[in-house]
Amino acid sequence: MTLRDIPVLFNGPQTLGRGKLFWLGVAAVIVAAAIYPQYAERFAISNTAYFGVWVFMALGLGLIWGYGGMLSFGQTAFFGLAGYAYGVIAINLGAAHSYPFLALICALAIGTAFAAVLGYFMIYGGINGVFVGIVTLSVTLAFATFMNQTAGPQWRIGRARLNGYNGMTRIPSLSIDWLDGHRIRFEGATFYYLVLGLLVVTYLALRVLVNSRFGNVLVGTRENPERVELLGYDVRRYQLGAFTIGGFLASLSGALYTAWGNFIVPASMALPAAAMPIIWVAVGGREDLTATLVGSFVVLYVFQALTVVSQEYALVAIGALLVVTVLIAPGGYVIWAVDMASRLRRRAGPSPPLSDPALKARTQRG
Amino acid sequence: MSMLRNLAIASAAGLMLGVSAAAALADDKPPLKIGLLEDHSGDIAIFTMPKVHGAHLAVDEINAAGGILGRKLEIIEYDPQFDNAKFQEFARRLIEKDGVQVIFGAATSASREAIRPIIDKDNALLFYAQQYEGGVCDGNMIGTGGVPEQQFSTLIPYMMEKYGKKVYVIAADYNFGQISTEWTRKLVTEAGGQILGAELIPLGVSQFGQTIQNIQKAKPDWLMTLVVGNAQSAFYEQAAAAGLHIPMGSSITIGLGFEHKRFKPPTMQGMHVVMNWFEEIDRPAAKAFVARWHAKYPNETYINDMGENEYSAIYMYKKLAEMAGSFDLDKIRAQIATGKACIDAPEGQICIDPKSQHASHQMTLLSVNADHSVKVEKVWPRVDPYWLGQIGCDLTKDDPKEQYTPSNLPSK
Amino acid sequence: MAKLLETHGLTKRFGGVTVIDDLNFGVDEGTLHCLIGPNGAGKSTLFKLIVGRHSPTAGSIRFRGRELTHLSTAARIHAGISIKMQVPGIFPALPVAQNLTIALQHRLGRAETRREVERLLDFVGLAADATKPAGQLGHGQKQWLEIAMAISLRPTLLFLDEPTAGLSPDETFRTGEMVLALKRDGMTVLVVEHDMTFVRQIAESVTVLHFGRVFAEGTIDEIAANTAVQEIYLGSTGHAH
Amino acid sequence: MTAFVYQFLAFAYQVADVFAFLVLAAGGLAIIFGMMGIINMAHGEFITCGAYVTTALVRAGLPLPVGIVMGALFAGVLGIALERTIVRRFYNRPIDSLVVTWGVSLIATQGALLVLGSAWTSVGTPLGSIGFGDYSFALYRLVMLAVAIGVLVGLYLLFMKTRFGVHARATMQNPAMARALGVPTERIYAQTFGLGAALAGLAGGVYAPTLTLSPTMGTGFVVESFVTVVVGGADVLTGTAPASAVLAIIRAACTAAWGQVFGLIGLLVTVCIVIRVLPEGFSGWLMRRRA
Repeated sequence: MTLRDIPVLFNGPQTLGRGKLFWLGVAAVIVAAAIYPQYAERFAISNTAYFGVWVFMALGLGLIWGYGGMLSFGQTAFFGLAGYAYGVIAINLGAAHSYPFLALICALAIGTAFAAVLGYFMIYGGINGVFVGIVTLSVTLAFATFMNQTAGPQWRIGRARLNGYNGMTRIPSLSIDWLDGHRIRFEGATFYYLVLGLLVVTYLALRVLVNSRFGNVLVGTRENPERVELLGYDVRRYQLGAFTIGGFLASLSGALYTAWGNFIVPASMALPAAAMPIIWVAVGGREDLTATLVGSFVVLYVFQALTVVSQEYALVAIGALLVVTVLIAPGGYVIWAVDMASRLRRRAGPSPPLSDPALKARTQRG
Repeated sequence: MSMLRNLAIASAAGLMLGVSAAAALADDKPPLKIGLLEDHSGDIAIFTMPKVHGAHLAVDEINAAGGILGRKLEIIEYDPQFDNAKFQEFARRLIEKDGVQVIFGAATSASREAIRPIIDKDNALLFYAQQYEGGVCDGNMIGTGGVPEQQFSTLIPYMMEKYGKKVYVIAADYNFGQISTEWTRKLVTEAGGQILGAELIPLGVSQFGQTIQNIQKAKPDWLMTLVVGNAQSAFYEQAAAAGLHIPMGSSITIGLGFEHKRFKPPTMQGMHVVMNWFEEIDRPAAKAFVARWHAKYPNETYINDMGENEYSAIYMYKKLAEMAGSFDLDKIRAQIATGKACIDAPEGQICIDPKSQHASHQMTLLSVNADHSVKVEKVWPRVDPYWLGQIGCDLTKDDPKEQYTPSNLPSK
Repeated sequence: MAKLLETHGLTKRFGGVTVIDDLNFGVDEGTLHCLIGPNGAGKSTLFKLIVGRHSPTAGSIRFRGRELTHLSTAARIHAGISIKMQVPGIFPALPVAQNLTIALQHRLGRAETRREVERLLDFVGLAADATKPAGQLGHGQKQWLEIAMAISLRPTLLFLDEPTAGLSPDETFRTGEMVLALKRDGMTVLVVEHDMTFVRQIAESVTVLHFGRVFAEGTIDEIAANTAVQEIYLGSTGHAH
Repeated sequence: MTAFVYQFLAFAYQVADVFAFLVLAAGGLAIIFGMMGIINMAHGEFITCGAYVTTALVRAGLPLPVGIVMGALFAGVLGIALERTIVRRFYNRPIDSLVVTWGVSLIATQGALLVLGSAWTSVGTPLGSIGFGDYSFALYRLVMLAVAIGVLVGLYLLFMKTRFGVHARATMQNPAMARALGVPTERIYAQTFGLGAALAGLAGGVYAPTLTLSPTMGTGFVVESFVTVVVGGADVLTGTAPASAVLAIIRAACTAAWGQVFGLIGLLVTVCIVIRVLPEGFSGWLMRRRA
């Protein structure tokens, strides 16, 4: 491997956007995001970090659904499990030293392990298509139903009361003891930077992943699992891999959400919550990481803005937005917008760097 | 789409209009922003909309009379859509972006628990105008709804005396239902009664065939119903249709869910409820309040206790600020500590208990007749929220910011 | 000499229907063998049994003397079998070149993969369409792309299930040339085919399958002259090519 | 001995009650999913719609059965309108159809709250009750069971004995072939969607007297109906009916033994197990046995 090979790792047919212009844009966005807290008010910083927290789950679903072709309707099960795990462990260990950070790691391990087990049960059990959605939805609903009734004092793990429908509160924020004994508490702008850093790393890592051999086989599986198998790949292993990574990312969202709000409730695993990631990803664009990332972020922002502006009309407006988006931009509005832009530019001048036939195929398919 | 846009524009314009009207009224001082965080949509919106109306009615009246300490009030409100994450989102927004120091809001215990840490962290003030399971000992919260000692320790002895000692309980399977069941069990056994069965039902369940059979099998003297939400209230219809004629007691029907207005008579016959407010309360101040309300909101089916509690909460805030001569939380709490923070609410006089920061209430026991008219069986002129103080919560000395239950008492 | 592939007493029943019935059949190494038979003779089922999409009700399949029956599909592919299915099995949303990359990447490095993709695209005449989504190719081109994917594995034994279905006569001829070229390179090829013109173009030996059994075997001329075969297949179905 | 008989009767009644609920709740969803591959997230809103129309008509003075039929018809017409305007664009895109119908459901629920207001008085359950030993049962629940069985019989006749049924089954098995044979597949899709919506409306109408009316009431049916459709598989007749029966027994038994929570959890666990063992549901399994 030489230095010149590195761009190859991040670019490929599985991701839109390549070339200097695109990467300069990415760098500009990261720089802008990094200096944003210097200029924004406190609420805007924490609100942006809050949106960012959900994007991990969206990216995970994008990997499972957009790239792997399996619609998981139950990412919230991993979200919730990791959230509860973080809560239980952090409350038991206390906020001293780097304990909350340790709790985060354990929560991720628990959420991911559960995703791996559930994925194994489904994928090696021959469940596919829409039934993956139904099983995952059933799991998250059963989990939510169960947690709802844990209000009683007998539902206690160590010092942590599960506390039923009302959820667990007063969960310690994330913090870590640095080597020199300096204590970093991830709140406000610090939490923002943590989320930003993790998002950048996750985005780049997923780009490498989907453009790797693994990603090639995964999209092949989405397109034609039989063919992939006849090329000598064990399809199930790749699907399980994607499902587990998606579960890991949902767990990351869940644990970070819990650490941010010091709070987790069963409702975060119930039906409306479970539908949300699908909406973000479907509306933003599922077959491309950048589209999922940008799309989810914008959808989260727009939904909140609509709720603030239109109060009780918000849900009507959100519903209409979904219908319209799916009608005119079935592949997601980000991919649609990129395609429109490139079509306009093609009319105006030489062929643009972003447009390619594969993109067109994506926007035309459902 | 254009209709939607019009809707959006219209509502945005309405919002602006309200703001500018309020601004025009204010003379020299800027208006005081207060946050309102109640569900306008979602499963319980039909019960929480009266809270929104009550808050607006109170603010309109107060502004028309010159505001608080010479400042008009301006409501900043968001619709959290029955979603706890949105409650948090908007509580932060209200405090951090809109700069409010006092929030009126949250209906379910879950939404209250979701925003309480945020309120505490920013040292803001939450008025929780909600009948609930009780037990929150938090200096940043003032509770103006009924609590179990006010509702159960009045209702249960009455029912046991009148109907008998064998009780069956059905309750929503979450914190409110479970803690209320704990209370019922405690009070019934203390009075020498017997709980024949306590059935917990998941939220959202609407089919009660098996439950009705279980009750028939147990043959209780009366039934305590603590079912919650739209789906679960179908119990009453199904029980009546199955011919389960049994006296019932509850802390949340009629006054909160106005089931006597929503079901066809005689479904709710034999229901007994203790609450601090019913629209039917016969008292001049209450009658005048009901008339003012219906003049402003002619389509309101029923002014439930949530609506009246929210209305009173805003007046209580006015009283406290005026006593303190300031909107500062510490000064307000100093006034609460005097034990003299009382107002004449539509229901009667209410005072804030210094130890628990919950309101005392005049409690009324109603029973429902076959034609769904109601009958006042008994009135307790003043019941204090004594339980928290009794178990050791004293907010004048210490602020644990905890929620206690009969099975989770403060460690001494 | 042992056969490259042989079946012994192979049987497959679906419910009450016997599709493959005590079949004994073999393919010699280095030959180009055609399998023909009327609709419902069990040709596609046989393929699916061999690659492990179905498991047999009874009997065995041996490849290079090794029992296949209990291996996974992937393991059979690794053992040196490759297949092109009847319906073009491509990745429609992915670019043509990437279709082949997926096929090649598990045995080659990045640079070699790229070179091999180019070579294969040249071989099947799709070099100009490398960046097109495969779904936008013509029907014949899709068949060729899948053939390219199948041979990219460098199999010892290549199965082609109706490679000319739906192709024009010209495309059919070009397909025949490709198959002959593969055979010249030393690949053993087993073709299921309806089109007798195509069979005449390529085949050395032919097996006729009927009701899940071997009905006749021989060179194309012998089979063509076999009146019993004509009756069950050529004559009665009206496929007189 | 009589106590045992009463116990048994009581249990049978519970099973029948849950069975009726599942058949009525799931019928409309199953037809739309089975025939068209569309997951209709607005299913619950059609139920709500039927309930509101029925209640409004009964309060206007019409008899309940007329109100129920009108409620079903109204929901059916709305269903056809939705199919013609939006859903027809999504036949090859099941997941997008899920998103789009979810959007419609959001608009419908909140729109209903804004337009219809919050609290409606329900019309009350007719027919009174009947007693056995300690127990008494609402007679109307038996009417529900009769309606559920009537729906199954009606669907059987519709799909097996009518021209629409033949066309519909042909369209379901192979749309392209059906079109080539002159079946008006477009119209069949619209009618099927309308039928599914009308069945949902019927469920809403039948249950309206026993429930509290609210714009979100349809959501109370959704989980159970999805579960039934999944366990049943694509075909209403060979799937929904047996699935409802099996699930009714499981739920009634779990509820009787351990309470409502485990009734619900038992249902969800059953789904996971059934999908694992019978990936195509009961109907797929029956088909294969028949093949």
